[in-house]
Amino acid sequence: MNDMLIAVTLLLVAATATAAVAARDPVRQALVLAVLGVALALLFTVLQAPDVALSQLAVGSALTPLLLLLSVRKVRRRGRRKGRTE
Amino acid sequence: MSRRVRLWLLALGGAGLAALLFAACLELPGFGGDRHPYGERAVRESLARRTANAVSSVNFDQRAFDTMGEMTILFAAVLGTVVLLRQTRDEHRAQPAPAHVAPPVRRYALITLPVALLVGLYVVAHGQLSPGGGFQGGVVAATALHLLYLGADYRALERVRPVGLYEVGDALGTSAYLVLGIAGVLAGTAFLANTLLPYGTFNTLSSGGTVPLLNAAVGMEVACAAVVLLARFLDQAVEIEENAVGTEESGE
Amino acid sequence: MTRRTTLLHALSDFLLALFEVLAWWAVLAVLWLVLISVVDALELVLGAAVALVGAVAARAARRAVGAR
Amino acid sequence: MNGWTVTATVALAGGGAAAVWGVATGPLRRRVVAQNLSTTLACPALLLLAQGYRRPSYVDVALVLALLGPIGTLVFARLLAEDLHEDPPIGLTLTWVAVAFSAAVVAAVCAATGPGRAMVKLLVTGALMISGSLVASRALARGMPKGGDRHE
Repeated sequence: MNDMLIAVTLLLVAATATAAVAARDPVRQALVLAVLGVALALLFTVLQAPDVALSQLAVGSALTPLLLLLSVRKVRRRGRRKGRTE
Repeated sequence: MSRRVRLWLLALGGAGLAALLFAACLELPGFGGDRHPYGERAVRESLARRTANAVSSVNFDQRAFDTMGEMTILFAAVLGTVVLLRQTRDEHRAQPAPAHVAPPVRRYALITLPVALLVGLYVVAHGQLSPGGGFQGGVVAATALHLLYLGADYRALERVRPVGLYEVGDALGTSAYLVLGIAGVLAGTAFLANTLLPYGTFNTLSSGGTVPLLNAAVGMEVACAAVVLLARFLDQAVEIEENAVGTEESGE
Repeated sequence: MTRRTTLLHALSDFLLALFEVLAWWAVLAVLWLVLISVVDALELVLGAAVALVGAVAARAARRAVGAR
Repeated sequence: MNGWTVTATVALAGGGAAAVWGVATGPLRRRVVAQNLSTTLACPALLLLAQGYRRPSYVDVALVLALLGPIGTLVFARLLAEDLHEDPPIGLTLTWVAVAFSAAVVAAVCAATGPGRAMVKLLVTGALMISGSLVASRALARGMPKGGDRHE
């Protein structure tokens, strides 16, 4: 049964990681990355590595999406200003 | 070198690396076993130094020098971000208007902020006992502060976040780690050797010698580094604007 | 008379602030007690200190959002 | 290898697949809900695993997720507010299902732990997760300022 649990979480990680690579839009990619972080944390916990799971959760659930979306906002704002002045 | 030769060189190097990795994989212990030569030694050492969390013992005692490198990488990365994302001469700051967040969201942010801060500091303080440590707890504590931006607006966050102090905290945390390392040399053993303090009683807060102190130093460094990093990103995304083309001082 | 009222105002403000911080401190200290596994003197001292940091942060956050 | 891990496996296989599908396809309004759903589901799964492996210290992972998961969703709600105002999220029923599942898991794990400080810790984790999930879905549904950080 434990093997089953490892298999399920591994498949979740593989599916989410593939979706993250396939996403083209950075905003949607950030959403997939947030879910990937949670899936990885589950995998690490199942493999008895809660320290790594905590690191992954700490970085992946709020900090990385915030950095990504702030960068997207900055780029969009610059684009809008350029459009206005031209 | 022509493009062809370069590609051949790359293919050769890649094939060599693949062969070596494959050979290494054949020698790995089986997946999921409960015996591992390195694991057994690491656990024995961490129990000898009465550190309940063997991972923390590896990170902050047996391989504390590696952790110093990792911490320095974060420090250097934040330093680089501060330099790159500074306000340049052709940019100005525009104050964002107060934002109106739905009351339940604001209330949630105000209640969760101290709770998340406490949990972050709890994770830092108990690195030697339970999963967690300076890095994880520091990031949680730094994230907690930013609930003020999410639940209200950037002005509210700026009021409780003097960036200068956090920059000083970042440097202090890094130097505290180095000072603890050098203290080992002065005490007559080696750099970052865990011989300064008594090992204490197993599974209590004061166990593990210098592990809790190093954890605290890393926690401070990481929390301050994350706050400074996010401050630069928030400044750029929310406040800093380029001046309109042709005008040196934009009068908005 | 006016001086006395301002003094009273300052006093009541101070008491309210003290009450707010103390209430948060009590809640957070209890939360610390819930989180830890082994209770000893050092844990209690550290918990009290950390809860105080949290309580001050809670009040600062509330004021930062309220004052606009 | 016990009822706890079996339940976690089933919940992760079903709910995890739904969350990954929801976040990887479809319009933005569905993706943000799926992201919130993933954390609302992972937290009880972590509690089940902690109970299944008999390791009370693993509860810390669930506690951190209960705090940071909703904060992550608030990040999306705040910074995507403009897109979400034009097209507010739907399908919040699933969030309610996940919240009910969380509550049931917390109740079961508490019953297995017995009264004491450990039980209060589990209750705090559950309360943070449930309130966080509900507030986050409220924030997604036009709960954040529309203009983002408009300037004066």
